[in-house]
Amino acid sequence: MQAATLPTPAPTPSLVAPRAGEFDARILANDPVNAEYRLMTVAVPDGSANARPGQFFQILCPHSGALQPFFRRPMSIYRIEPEAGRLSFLYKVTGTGTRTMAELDPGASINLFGPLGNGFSLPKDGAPIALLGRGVGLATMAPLVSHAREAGHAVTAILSARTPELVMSKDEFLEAGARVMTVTDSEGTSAVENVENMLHALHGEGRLGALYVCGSNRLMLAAQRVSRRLGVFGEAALEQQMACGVGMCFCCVRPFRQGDEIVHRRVCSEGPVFPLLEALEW
Amino acid sequence: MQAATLPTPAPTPSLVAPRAGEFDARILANDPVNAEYRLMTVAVPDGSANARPGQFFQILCPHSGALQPFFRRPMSIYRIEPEAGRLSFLYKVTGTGTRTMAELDPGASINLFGPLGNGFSLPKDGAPIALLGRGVGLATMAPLVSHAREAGHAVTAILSARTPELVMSKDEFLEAGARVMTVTDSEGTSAVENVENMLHALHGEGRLGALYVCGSNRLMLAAQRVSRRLGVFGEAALEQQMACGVGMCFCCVRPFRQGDEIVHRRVCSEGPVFPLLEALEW
Amino acid sequence: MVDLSVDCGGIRLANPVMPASGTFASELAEIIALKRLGAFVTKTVTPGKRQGNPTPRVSEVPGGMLNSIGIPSKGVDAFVAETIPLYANFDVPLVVSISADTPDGFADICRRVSVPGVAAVEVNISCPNIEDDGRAFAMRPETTLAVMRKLRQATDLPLWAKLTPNTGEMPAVAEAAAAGGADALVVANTILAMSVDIRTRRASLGRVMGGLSGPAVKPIILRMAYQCVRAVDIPVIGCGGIMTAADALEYLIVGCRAVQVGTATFVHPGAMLTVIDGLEDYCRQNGIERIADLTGTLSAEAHDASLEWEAIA
Amino acid sequence: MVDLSVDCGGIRLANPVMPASGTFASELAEIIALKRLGAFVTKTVTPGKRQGNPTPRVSEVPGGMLNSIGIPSKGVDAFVAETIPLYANFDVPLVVSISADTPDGFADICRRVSVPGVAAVEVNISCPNIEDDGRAFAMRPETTLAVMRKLRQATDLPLWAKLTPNTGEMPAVAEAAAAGGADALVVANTILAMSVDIRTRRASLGRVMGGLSGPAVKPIILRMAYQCVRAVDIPVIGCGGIMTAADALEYLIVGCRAVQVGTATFVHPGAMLTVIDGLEDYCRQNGIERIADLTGTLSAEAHDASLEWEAIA
Ligand SMILES: Cc1cc2nc3c(=O)[nH]c(=O)nc-3n(C[C@H](O)[C@H](O)[C@H](O)COP(=O)(O)OP(=O)(O)OC[C@H]3O[C@@H](n4cnc5c(N)ncnc54)[C@H](O)[C@@H]3O)c2cc1C
Ligand SMILES: Cc1cc2nc3c(=O)[nH]c(=O)nc-3n(C[C@H](O)[C@H](O)[C@H](O)COP(=O)(O)OP(=O)(O)OC[C@H]3O[C@@H](n4cnc5c(N)ncnc54)[C@H](O)[C@@H]3O)c2cc1C
Ligand SMILES: Cc1cc2nc3c(=O)[nH]c(=O)nc-3n(C[C@H](O)[C@H](O)[C@H](O)COP(=O)(O)O)c2cc1C
Ligand SMILES: Cc1cc2nc3c(=O)[nH]c(=O)nc-3n(C[C@H](O)[C@H](O)[C@H](O)COP(=O)(O)O)c2cc1C
Ligand code: FES
Ligand code: FES
Repeated sequence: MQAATLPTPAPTPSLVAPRAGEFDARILANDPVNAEYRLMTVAVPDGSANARPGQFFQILCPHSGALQPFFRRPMSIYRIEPEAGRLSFLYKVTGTGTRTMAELDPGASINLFGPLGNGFSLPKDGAPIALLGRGVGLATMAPLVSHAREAGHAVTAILSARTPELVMSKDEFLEAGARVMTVTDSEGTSAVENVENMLHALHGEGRLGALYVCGSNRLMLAAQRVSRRLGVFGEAALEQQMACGVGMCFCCVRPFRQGDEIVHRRVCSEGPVFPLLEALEW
Repeated sequence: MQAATLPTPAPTPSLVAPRAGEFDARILANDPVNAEYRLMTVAVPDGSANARPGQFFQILCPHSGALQPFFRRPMSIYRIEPEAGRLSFLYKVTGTGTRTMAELDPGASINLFGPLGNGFSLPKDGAPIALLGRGVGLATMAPLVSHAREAGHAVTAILSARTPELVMSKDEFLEAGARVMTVTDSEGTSAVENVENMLHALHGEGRLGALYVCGSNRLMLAAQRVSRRLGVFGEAALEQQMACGVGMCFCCVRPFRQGDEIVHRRVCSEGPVFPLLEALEW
Repeated sequence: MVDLSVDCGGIRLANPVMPASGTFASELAEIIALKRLGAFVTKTVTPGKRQGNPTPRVSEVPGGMLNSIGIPSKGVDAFVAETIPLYANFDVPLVVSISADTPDGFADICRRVSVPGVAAVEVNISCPNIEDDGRAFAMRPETTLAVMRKLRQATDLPLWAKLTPNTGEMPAVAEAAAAGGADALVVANTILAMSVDIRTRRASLGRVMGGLSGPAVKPIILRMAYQCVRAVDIPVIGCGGIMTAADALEYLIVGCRAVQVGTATFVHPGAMLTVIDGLEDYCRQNGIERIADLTGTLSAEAHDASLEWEAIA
Repeated sequence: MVDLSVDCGGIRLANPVMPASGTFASELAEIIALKRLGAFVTKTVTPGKRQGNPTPRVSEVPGGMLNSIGIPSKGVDAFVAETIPLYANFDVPLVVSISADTPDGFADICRRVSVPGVAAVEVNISCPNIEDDGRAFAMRPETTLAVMRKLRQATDLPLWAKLTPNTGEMPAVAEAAAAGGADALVVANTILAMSVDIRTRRASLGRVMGGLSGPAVKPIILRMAYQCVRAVDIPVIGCGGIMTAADALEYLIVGCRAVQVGTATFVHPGAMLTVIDGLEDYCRQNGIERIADLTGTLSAEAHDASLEWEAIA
């Protein structure tokens, strides 16, 4: 496989990275988005809302009855409102931790630790970008839209889901100024071949200056193929179970290609956003 | 010391002992009584309110944040309202468990296990009785008042406390038909000599046919001296830390005099009410 | 209908759930339907009368409890005369737990409890052996083998050896117990532990150190049970921190034939029955016809992270 | 003003609170005021490069966590060149944790980390010794003594021996470590444990078994720390399940000179600082001028139940 020459990326420019901190945040809203997902908005102390797209928080879930959950839960920042001092998390109700999160009412408080990790980098040259996401991946990439728009990039988002009803945040993406395309399993449009074709078409239209992917291994592999073929810069936001969230425990490693070597990198502190072509299949 | 001849007691007659069970009860009220104590009233399923005076429940306290409390907390039944299907507990906010109990709001539910243990026995012959209690001991003896009144016994209650303000439940005792006398540390009336004199006086007036004590080691020793001197039947309700509450774990033992021997008895299943003269100093 | 019955160390159990010694007594009959249990296991009885330890005898700790009850006992004669008959009317196998402080004492009490009405003898060799400096028999393979050989000669009843988690040589001790004639292993007793009341600066137990049980110990005892399963061919009965059916399932999956529930009963008197119901549900939901088939089904497959994280998409 | 400083195993600490090896890294400097810690303890470094274990490497259990990180390491050369200098600007003693799989390998790496900037060497002898069938060095007194003697000859720096709680002979191992030349004991590493995902019937760790840490282990490790305090004259550093100042106080009261905080930092990044503040408050409230005076103040008085229950009246 030929190594593509990629434009060098710059870290997201406009936002000041706040120092990570642990604090109690007041819950402003915590409502269902669909059968599986909820959106929680919290009021945060000065400065903490200045997070970068792609960063995440470690959330201390309330304890349910007995002894669980023990670890914090990593959650990407879905919406960043620095002026209002607000952050939102879009989360899927999955297991012990998220179930207890779902039960919190506005007015209650929740302990957060963050913002953590490294955010997305935008291409230097104002090139148009494309986002490819599925499931929680949408949450991770959502704030990138307005951020990229403000920095002058055109944005196309391809949102993937099982069914059209489960496509989340389409309106949010539109409002933030993205062109949105949806693909779903039920309509038979989410197959990787189709997505690759769509990306090629975008490239043909001059709208694929950089490619960002999150939320699905299959989509990441597809994005890697496209990036490699077309020489397009890209980034992937990855997930892995976490304990410390800040690079101390080495539990969140994933394998990466680094030259000829395969190395482990910590998703929490060296990611969660990584160069697309270095990420290995999970 | 000479062994007194005592009238034989009969188990509390009117109430049917319900089978102990574990269930969730809805909280009807949970209000402060004074700076230290709270009164919790719960709605219980059919039959469970038919508890006997002196019996207790094992309360599963809500978990506070992390890992505590683990054990249930034993609490005497303070008020028994079988027709209304209600029970009340008068509890002192002390440590982990009672602190979490204090935070429960009406409408929440709490898991109870009981009624457990053996209640008080009334003398067969309708003799007048006297109650001697301090602190939580009052909670344990409160339901005995109306129970004894209904069975035709005159009741005198001597309530002991640190200060007059901390004398709890005086009105409840009065309403239930007891003659009430209070002694306090701050007024200098609670010294054991004084209490013994009061009991002797009651005996002189023909009002000490049987003697019940709970909530203080010093008072129990005083009651024993009086009982022994005057040959009056008596019972003491004891406390000890509990795990199982039903006689299986043997953690709640206290020493008792049985003939010439000193034996261990389980407060939960062989008590918490014991023959006054058999209980040894704690 | 799920078949919950299992053959376990010489007896057949209607289901794999029974109480742990010392956390069960006939008093429970007034509270739950005892006849639903796989077996009864009595509190350990000793040759003579014993008062037990000073109070406080229990203390709660995060996720569990400490106890230093100290095996109060009315002695084996009263036990045989009074306790064994209590269980005669239930159609549930009775397992009698015994202990003694010398190998010969152990053999003697074992002989004396081998009476009609008793289905198996559980030997609590986690207790101190005065001929080995007070070290528990099951701390070392040599002392385990020696006491088990004597016990084997003392009875024809099935013998279950209850091991201590305080040893550093669990697999070797398990092998020694099996070699000495055990028909099953109970893994395990409590873990020696302590806690301190920082207000009074006193140990929270009268005896300073005591045994830890409850959810806190489950991952440790589960590991030991798994090590024992791999070390011996006789059935292993898992015992430590089981509060729910999910906990019991972990033990069965790593290879246990049955489980014992202790501390949980103190918190939820009906815990054993809830565990039985939960096991049945799990089998039904997963198409398992006989619970015995679940034993030892721990998958050796590597984790396929791709599939796992994909599930969330 | 409370004097929080302690002399501990050859070095003086501004306060008795430090991180546990493997739960600390320079990254934490961005989050908390590292200069407030009593010491820094690095993640264990091995002679050569290592990748560590397959994922999942952690799993949560009631009251704690399992890990099988497996000591990924960049090797001692890179460690000396890159990691040690990171801590040069802090005025906090640096303790370097090392491990190797043979006694000679241990001595060699010990020599190589004995460089300026390092205040003490913590030897993680809870790791497998390939010359003893993969059993950890600190499982037995003999192997502990042998490796400590080699280590003692390899450095003039203070040597802290980190013991494993998986041994059944903690006091004997502690004595052996002291006899072999340890200046302090760290009690202890994680307890071998496992858990199973009942949906997939797979072990929740990629390596099946791993180390348990967090609140669940505290009563067990506290007991071991107490046993070690009674067995040796060198300082004992308590390490296991400390989440709060109250937990740290238990360790000090039973006789520890200092404590290490591990897992707690994952849940509350500021946990170590909260512990330090809480220790100071406790001393102030209890009229203790030097925290060193608290060490070993466990009361031997019997419980006076009368007083206790009276308190509620
Ligand atoms: C950097 C990052 C950002 C994330 N952002 C989001 C988001 O914005 N919205 C969202 O819904 N989810 C997000 N996830 C996934 C989210 O962390 C998990 O869904 C969540 O931890 C599940 O917790 P639980 O208690 O409900 O599930 P359980 O199954 O009870 O969790 C058990 C353990 O596994 C871990 N775990 C389970 N699933 C995942 C996963 N997919 N990734 C990492 N750890 C996992 C948990 O953290 C916990 O330690 C993110 C994950 C990472 C690593
Ligand atoms: C039969 C019986 C009836 C009781 N009735 C009442 C009552 O009606 N009202 C009331 O206020 N209190 C009563 N008590 C005492 C009550 O159980 C304790 O105050 C309560 O358990 C304290 O729990 P905590 O979590 O607040 O304290 P913590 O100090 O956190 O408790 C720690 C442990 O000690 C035990 N413990 C602490 N104090 C006592 C005590 N005095 N007796 C027994 N165990 C104790 C707890 O149950 C727990 O296991 C009764 C005790 C018994 C045995
Ligand atoms: C209060 C109490 C008393 C116990 N008594 C005994 C005993 O007499 N004999 C015995 O073999 N084990 C005894 N045990 C240990 C239990 O049988 C069991 O091995 C241990 O508690 C672990 O299981 P658990 O976590 O389910 O409680 C006792 C445990 C407790 C908590
Ligand atoms: C993720 C993780 C990694 C660890 N790595 C090491 C290590 O490299 N060397 C070591 O000696 N101990 C290591 N430990 C053990 C800790 O230092 C400590 O002994 C143990 O976690 C108990 O303390 P705790 O309950 O406060 O976490 C590790 C523990 C955890 C949780
Ligand atoms: S979660 Fe600890 S290193 Fe990433
Ligand atoms: S509390 Fe278990 S025997 Fe009384």
